[in-house]
Amino acid sequence: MNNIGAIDIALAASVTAILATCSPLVVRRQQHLRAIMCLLLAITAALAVAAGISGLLGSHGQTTLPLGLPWMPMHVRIDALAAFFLLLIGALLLPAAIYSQGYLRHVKQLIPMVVFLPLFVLGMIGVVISDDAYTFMLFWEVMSLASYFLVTFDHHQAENRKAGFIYLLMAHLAGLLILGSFAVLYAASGSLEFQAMRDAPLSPVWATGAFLLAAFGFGTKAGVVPLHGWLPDAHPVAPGNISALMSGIMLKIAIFGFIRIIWDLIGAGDFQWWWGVLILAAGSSSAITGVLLALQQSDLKRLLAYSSIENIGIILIGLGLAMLLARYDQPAMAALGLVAALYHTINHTLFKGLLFMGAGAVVHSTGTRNMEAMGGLIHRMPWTAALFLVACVSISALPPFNGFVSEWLTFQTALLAPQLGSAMLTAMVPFSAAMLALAGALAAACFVKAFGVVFLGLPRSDMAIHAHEIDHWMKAGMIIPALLCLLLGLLPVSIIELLDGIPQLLLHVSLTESVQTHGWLWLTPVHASQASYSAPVALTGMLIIGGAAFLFLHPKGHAVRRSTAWSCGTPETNNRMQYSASSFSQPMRRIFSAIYQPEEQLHTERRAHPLLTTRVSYLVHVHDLAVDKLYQPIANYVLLQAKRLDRRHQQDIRSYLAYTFYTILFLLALLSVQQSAMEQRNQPAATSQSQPPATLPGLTSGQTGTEVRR
Amino acid sequence: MNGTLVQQLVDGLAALMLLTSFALLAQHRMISVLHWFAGQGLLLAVTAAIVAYGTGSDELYISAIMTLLLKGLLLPWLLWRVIRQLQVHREVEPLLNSSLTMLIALGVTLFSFHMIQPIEKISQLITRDSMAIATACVLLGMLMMITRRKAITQVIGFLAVENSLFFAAIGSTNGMPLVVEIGIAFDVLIAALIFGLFFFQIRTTFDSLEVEAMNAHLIHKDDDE
Amino acid sequence: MSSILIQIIQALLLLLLAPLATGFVSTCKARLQNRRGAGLLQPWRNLRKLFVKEVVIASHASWLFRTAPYVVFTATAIAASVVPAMLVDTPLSLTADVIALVALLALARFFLALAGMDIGTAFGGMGASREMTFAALAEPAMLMSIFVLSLSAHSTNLTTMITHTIHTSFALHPSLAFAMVAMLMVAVAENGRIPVDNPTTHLELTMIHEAMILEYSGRHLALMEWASMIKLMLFATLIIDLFMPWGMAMQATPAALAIALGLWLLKLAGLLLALALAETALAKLRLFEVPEYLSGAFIIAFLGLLSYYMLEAGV
Amino acid sequence: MNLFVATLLAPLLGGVLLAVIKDPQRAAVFNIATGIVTFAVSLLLALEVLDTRAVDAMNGWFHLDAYNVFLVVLTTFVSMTTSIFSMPYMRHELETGRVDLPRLRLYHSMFQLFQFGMLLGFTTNNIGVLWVSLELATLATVLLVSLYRTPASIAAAWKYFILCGMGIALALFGTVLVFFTSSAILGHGNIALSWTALYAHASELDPAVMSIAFCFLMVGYGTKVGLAPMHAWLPDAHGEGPTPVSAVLSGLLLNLALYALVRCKMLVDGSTGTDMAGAIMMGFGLLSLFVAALSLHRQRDIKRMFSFSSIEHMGLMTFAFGIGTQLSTFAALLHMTVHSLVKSGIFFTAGHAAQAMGTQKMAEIRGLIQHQPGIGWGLLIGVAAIAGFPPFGIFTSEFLLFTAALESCAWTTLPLLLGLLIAMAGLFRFVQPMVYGEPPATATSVHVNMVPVYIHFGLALLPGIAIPLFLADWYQQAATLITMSAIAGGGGG
Repeated sequence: MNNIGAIDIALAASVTAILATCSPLVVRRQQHLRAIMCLLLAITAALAVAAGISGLLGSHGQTTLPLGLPWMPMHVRIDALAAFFLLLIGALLLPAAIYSQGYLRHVKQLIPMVVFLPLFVLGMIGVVISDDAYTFMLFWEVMSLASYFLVTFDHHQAENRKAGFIYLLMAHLAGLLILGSFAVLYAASGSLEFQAMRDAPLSPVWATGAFLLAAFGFGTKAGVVPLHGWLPDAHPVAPGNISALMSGIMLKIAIFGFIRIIWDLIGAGDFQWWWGVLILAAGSSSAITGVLLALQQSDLKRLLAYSSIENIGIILIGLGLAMLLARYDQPAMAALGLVAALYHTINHTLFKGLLFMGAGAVVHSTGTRNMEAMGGLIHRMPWTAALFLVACVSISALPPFNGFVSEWLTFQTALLAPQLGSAMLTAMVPFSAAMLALAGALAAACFVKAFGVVFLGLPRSDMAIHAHEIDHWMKAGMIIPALLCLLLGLLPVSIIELLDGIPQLLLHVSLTESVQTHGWLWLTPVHASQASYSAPVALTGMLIIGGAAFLFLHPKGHAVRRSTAWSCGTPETNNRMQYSASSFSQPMRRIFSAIYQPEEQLHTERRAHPLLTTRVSYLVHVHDLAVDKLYQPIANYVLLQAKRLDRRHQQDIRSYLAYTFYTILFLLALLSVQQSAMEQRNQPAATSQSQPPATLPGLTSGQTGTEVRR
Repeated sequence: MNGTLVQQLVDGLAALMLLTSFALLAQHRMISVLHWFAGQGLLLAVTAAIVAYGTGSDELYISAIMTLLLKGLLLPWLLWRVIRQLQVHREVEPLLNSSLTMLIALGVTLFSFHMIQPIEKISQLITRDSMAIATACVLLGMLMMITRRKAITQVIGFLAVENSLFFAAIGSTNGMPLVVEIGIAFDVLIAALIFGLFFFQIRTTFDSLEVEAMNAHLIHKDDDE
Repeated sequence: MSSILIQIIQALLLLLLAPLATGFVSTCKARLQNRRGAGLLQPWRNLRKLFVKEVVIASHASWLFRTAPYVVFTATAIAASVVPAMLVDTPLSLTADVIALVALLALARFFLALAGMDIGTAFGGMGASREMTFAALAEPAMLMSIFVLSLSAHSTNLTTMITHTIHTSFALHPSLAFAMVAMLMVAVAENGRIPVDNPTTHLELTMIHEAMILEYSGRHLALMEWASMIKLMLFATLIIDLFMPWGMAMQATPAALAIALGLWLLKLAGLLLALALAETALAKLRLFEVPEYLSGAFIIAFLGLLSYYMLEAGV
Repeated sequence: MNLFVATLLAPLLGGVLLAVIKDPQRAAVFNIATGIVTFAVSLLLALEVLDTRAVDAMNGWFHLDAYNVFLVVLTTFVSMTTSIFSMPYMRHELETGRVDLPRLRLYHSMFQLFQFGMLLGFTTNNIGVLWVSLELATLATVLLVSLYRTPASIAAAWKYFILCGMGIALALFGTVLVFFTSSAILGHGNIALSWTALYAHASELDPAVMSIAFCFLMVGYGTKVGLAPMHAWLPDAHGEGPTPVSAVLSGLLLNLALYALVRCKMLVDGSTGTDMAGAIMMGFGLLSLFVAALSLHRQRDIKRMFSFSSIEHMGLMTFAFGIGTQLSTFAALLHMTVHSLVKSGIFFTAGHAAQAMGTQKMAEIRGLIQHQPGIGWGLLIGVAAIAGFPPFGIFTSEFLLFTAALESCAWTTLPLLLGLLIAMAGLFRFVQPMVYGEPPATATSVHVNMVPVYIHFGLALLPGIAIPLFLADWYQQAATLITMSAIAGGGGG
C-alpha cells in the first residue's frame, strides 16, 4: 500500500519509544535527558492517537516484522479494537509526558526512568498491536518488567521494595496464566497466529480451559477482587506520572487482553452461560469491595488505587452483561454492554490519570501521601484543586461529565435486558445493576472525602500550610484530560459512532443507526422512547438557570462579610476540630464492619477526674482480607515446604550417597515392574526385537502412546 | 581347555568376587579391609588373565597386567602408606551394626539377581552369569560407602565399586576396548592420587578423617528459627 | 411550539409551588399538633427575606463554598423541569430519563457535601459524611424500584413509563405496590424528613442536611433552602407520575391541561398530607438505625422485582 | 581435519604451558590468548561442519554433527569470556591473599585442561571416551574447587569428588552394559562403543539391557547434570570454588553431562522404541525444578543461590529433552545456550559483587546499584533474564517449552508453571535487597571488567528479539538429529 496506514503510524510510535529508551546512550545532561524523553514520549503519544483514530475510521492494516521466532516472524495488526486502545494509550500518554517534564524536575537519578518509562510504553503499544501469541506475550512481559522497575524507582524505602516484589510476582503469575491460555489455543489451532486461533474450532472443554486461564491471568493483572492484593501496594509507591500511567493505561491493557482472547480469539460463539455470570460476579464484587476499601484509606494514592479496582469492576460488569446477552443471542444489547464497558475504560483512563497526576502534584508539594496531614490546599493550589475537582465529579458518575455516560449506558444494558435463559439469571442482572448503583454512590462519597479532606477545610499540618502551586508543565498536563473528561461527557453520540467498529468486529452488529436517530444531541442507545440522555441540553439549561440566578442575586459592589465559623460558641475554630479522613468514613466502618473487620484502638488519657480528658488518640486499621486470607497463607505454605526441604540439604555426605543409592534401586524396581507389565501385555517380548527394523513398532506404539497423552 | 571350563572358572571367580565384597562390607579393622581390597584386585587380574586365555585376545592380557599392577599392588600400597602415616587403624563402628548391614546386602544382591534375569536369558556370551554378580558388587560397594564414617573406608568403597565395574567389563563382556580401559585406569590412578592429596589436607584442616567433621563447614544452618 | 411554552410554564410552576408545598406540610403538621402554624406562605417570606439579607461567610471558606449554592440550585431546578407535571410528552423529557434525573440530584448532593466540608468545622464534615453515607445506601433501593417499573414499561424514559401506566387498564400489581413503598421510603430519606432527618432541629449533633448548610446565610442560604424545597416537590411529582399518573394531559389542549393541573395539585396535596401525618406519627430514628431502614427499602424493592418475575412475567 | 585437531590441541598445549608460566600477569594474558585461539578455531570448525552436515575425524574416533559442534562453540566461547573475566578477578584474589602464586598456576593450567576435557567429551565418537573425558573434566574441576584450601572449600571438593565419582562410576557401569549388548552385534572392538555405529544399529540392541543401562546412565550422568536428588554436590562446589570456576561449572560442565545423557537417550529410544527414557527424564526434570525452586527460598550465600537456579534450569532442559518432540528439543537446545550465557554472566557479576562487599553472604550485600551501578544493574538484569523475562532468550525457550509440553502432555504444564513462579519469587526476594537500598559502610569499590557480562547478556538478548536464521536452522538440524530416533515427531518448525 502506498499511502501511510494506521499500522505504519503505530510502528513509528514504537520506534520513537525505542529511541527514547536509548537516549541515555547519547545524552548526558539530566535536564536535556528529561526534555528529550518527554518530547519523544509526547511524539509517541501523538502518533498513537493518530494511529488510533485512523484505525477507528477504518484504516486497518497488518504486517510482519523480521523479528521473533525463526519460523514465525512477529505479526502486528490494527483492527478496531487495537485502534481504540491505541487511542486510549495516546490520550493519557500525551498529557502524562507534558506533566512529567515538570514533575521530574527535581528527580536526582533520572536514568532508570528514562530507560524504563519508554520501554513500558513500548510494551503497552506492542501488546495492543500484536497479532500472534508470541509477540503478545513478549510485549506483555516487557510491560510488566519495565513497570516493575518503575515501581521500585525510589528503592530506598523498604515498603517500595516489598510492593515491587509482590507486584512483579503477581505480574509473572498473570503472565504465566495467560501463556497457559495461549498454549491451549495453540494446541487447538496448531499455530501461534491469532487468525488461526480465531478460525480453529474449540471443544467446550478446551474453550473453558482457555477462558478460565485468561480470565484469571488478566484478572490478576487488572486487580480483580480477590486477586487484587498487589495493586494498592504497587500503584501508590510509584512516582506520580507512573502511577497515572499504570492505573490509567496498564490496567486497561489487561482489559484489552481479556477482550482480545475471550471475545476475539475464543469468540462470542463459544460462550457458555456461566462465563458471563462469573465475570458479572467478579465485576460486582470488585466494584463494591474496591470502593468500600477506598473509602477507608487515608493514604491519598492508596485510595485512588482502590478506586481503580472499583472501576475495573464496573468495566467487568459491562463486559459480563455483554457476555450473557451475547450468549442468549441478543447481539444488539450485547453490543450496547460492550460499548458501555469500552466507554468506561477510556473514561477511567482519563479521570484516573488526572486524579493520579493531581495526587502526584499534591504529594510533590506537601511531601506526604497522608491525607490526615493535608487540608485547605484549595487556597494554596487553586489550579490543582479545580482540575482535581473535575476528575472527582467525573469519577463519581455525575452529569455532565463522562463518568456518568458510561455508567448510564451500563445501567441501560442491565435495565433494558430482556428475559434471559432463566429467571435466576434475569433476576441477577438487575441485582448487579443495583450493586453498580451502590458502588457509584459510594464512589461519590469516597471522592467527597478525598477532595474535601485534601483541598477543603483548614490545613492539618505545616506541610499543608506551606504547600505551593505546581508549575505550568504539570498544569498543562492536567488540563488536557480534564477537558477530555468534559468532552466525552458532552458528545457521547459521536464517541459511540467512533467505537462502532468494535461491536461490528466482535458481534457483527452496529449501534450507529439506533444511536444516531436523534442526532448528536440526544444519546438514545436503543430507542428514544426507551431511554435518552442529553448532556449538552442539561448543561445549557444549568448554565441558563445558574447564570440567571447569579445575575439576579449578585448585587454589584456588595462585599461579603467574613467571620469565624460557628462552633457551638467556642471562640476559635482550629484545624483539630474538623472532620478527619478516618472520621469521615466512620459511619461506613460501622455499617460495613462485617466486611472491614476494623482494628480500632481508642486511648483516652484522663487527669484525676474521669471527665478531665487530657488527650484522646484513636487508631484504626482496616485489613484487606484478600491479603490476609489469600496471599499470606499461600506464601506461608510455600515457605514451610521450602524449610522442610532445606533440612534435607543439611545432612552429611553419606546420606547424599544414600539418595543416589535409593534412586538407582528405585529406577531398577520401576523398570522391572514396567517390564513385567509389558511382558503380560505382549507375550513374545523376545521376538519383538528380532524383526529387522524394531524402531517401527516402537514408533507406532510410541505414537499411540503420545496420542493417548494428548 | 574348553569354553565350559573357562566359564566355570569365571563363575567361581565371580562367586569369590561377591565374597570379597561382603567381606569388605563386614570388616572393621582398617588393615584387614585393605587386605581384602588387595585380594579383590588380584582376583580381577586373575579373571582378566583367564578370560584372556579363554577368548585368546591379547588386549586382555595387557589389561590383566595393568590390573595386577594398579589394583593389586599400587593402590593398596598407597592406601597402606596413608593409613600408616595418619595412624588410622580401627574404623569406629559403622552407622548400622554389621548384621543389619549384612541383611541389607543380601537383599540388594537378591534384587540385582532378579533384575539381571532378562539379560541372562538373551545373552550368548560365555560369561553372562557374572553380570548379575557384578551388579550386586557395585551396589554393595555403594552400600559400603554409605555405611562407613571414615573418609578412607569411603574411598575403598569407591574403589571397590570401580573394581566391580572392571569385573563386569572383563567377566561379562570380555573386556572393554583397550583405549577405554587405559583411559579408565588412568582416571582411577589420578583419582587415587587426588584422594591421597585430600587425606592429608583433610587431616591437616579438620585433624580427623571423620566425614561429619567436614560437614559442619558446609551446612548453612538457619539462624532465623 | 406550544409544547415548549407549556414545558416552561410547567417548570416554573414546579419551582414556584415548591415553597408552598413545604409550607403546606408544615401547616398540616402544626394543625395536627394543635398549633396554628405560620401559614402556607411562610417559606416564601423566608426566602424573600434571605434574598435581600447580607451574606456572611466563614473566614476560611473558599470559592467552592460560594459557587456551591448555585450548582445545587441549578441541578435541582433542571431535574425538576424535566419531570412532567401536567403534560406527559414535553420536549425536555428527552433530556434525562429517571436515572439521569437521580444523577442530577446526586450532583447537587455532591456539591452540598463539599460545601459542608469547606468551612473546617466539625459539623460540616459530620453532615457531609452522614449525607453521603445514607445517600449511598438509598441509591440501590431507588434504582431497584425504578427498575421494577421499567420492567413492565420496557423503558426508563418518564414519558413512556407514564403513558404505559395510563394505558394499561388498572390492575393491582403487587410488584408496583412493593416498588411504591420502597420509593416512598427512599423519598423520605432523600428529602431528609422524619424519621431519617429532622429539618427543623436545632441540635447540631443530630443534624444531617442542616449541618452542611449551617454556615450559609443570605442569598446562598436562600438558594440552598429553595433547592431542598424543589427536591421535595420533585419527588412528590415523580411518585405521582410513576404510580398514579391518571388524568395527565396527553395532548396540549387547554381543557386537558386544566384537568391535569387540578388533578396534579390534588394528588400533591394528598401525598404531602400523608407525609405530614407520618412525620407527626413517627419519631426520628437513631442514626445507625437508618441503614436498616434503607436496606429494608431495598429488600422491599427487590421483593417487588422477584414478584414481578414470579407473578407477572407473563403479563 | 586439521582445524579439529587444532581445536583440541590448543587448550591442551595451553594447559601444559600454563603449568610452567610463573608470572601471574603473563599467565592470565596467555590464558586469554589460548581461549581466543580455541574459540576462533572452533568457530571455523563449526562453519565447516555446517556446510557438510556431519563430519567424522581421525577415522571415526571423533564425530561432529550439528548437535555437538554448536556445543563446542558455546564451550569455547564461554571459556574465552571466562578467562577474560578471571584476569581482574584472580588478580584481586591474589592481592587479598586468598590464593598464592603456585595455586594460581594450578588454576590457569587446570582451567585449560578442563576446557580440553570438555571439548574431548563433546567431540568424541566413543561413549567410553566420552565417559573418560567427563571424568577428566571432573577431576580438573575438583582441584579448582578446592583451590582456596579453606576448610569449607576442601569439604566441598571432597563432597563433589565422592558424589560425582560415585555417579560417574554408575555411568561407567551403564556404559559397560551398553557394550555388553552392543558387542554381541557389532563384534568385540572399538566399533561396539562408537556412537555412530551404535546409533545406526540402535534398533538391534537388546531393549532389556538398554533400559537397565539407561537407569545407571541416568543416575550417573544425572548426578553430573545436578538433577535432584543427586544434586547435593552442586551448590557447595559452586559456592566454595573461585567464581570463574563456578561460571564454567554451571555454564559448561553441566551441559556436557546433559549432552552425554541425551546421546544415551537417543540410543535407548532407538532400542526400546518406547518413551520410557523420556518419561524418566521428564520425571527427574520436574523433580529438580521443584526442589531447586523451593530451595531458592532458603539460601544465604549468593553463589549457592545461583547454583540452585542452575539446578532448576538443568531440570527444565532435562524435562524438555524428555518430552522429545522436535519443538521441545529445539526449546531445550535454545535454553541450554542462553542459560550458559546468562548464568555465567550472572556468576561474573555475583563474583564482583562478593568482592565489592567482601562477603558472599547475601544478608550483608546491600545497595549494589548505588555502590557500583554496573554490578547492581548487571545483577538485576541478569536475574530478570534468568527468571524468564523478555526480551531475553530464556523467555523464548520457556515459551516454546511450555507450548511443547502442553502439546504432548498437557497436565505437566501446571507443575511447570508453579515451579517457575516459585523459583522466580525465590530469586527476586533475595536479589532485590542486594541491589536496592543503601550500601553498607564496609563496601569497597573493586576494579570490575563488565565487558564479558555485557557480551553475554547482549547475546542472550538476541534469541529473545530475533533468532538469527543460521542459528535457527542449526538448532533445527540438531533437533531433528536428536528426535529422529525418539517417538512422537511433529510440533515446532
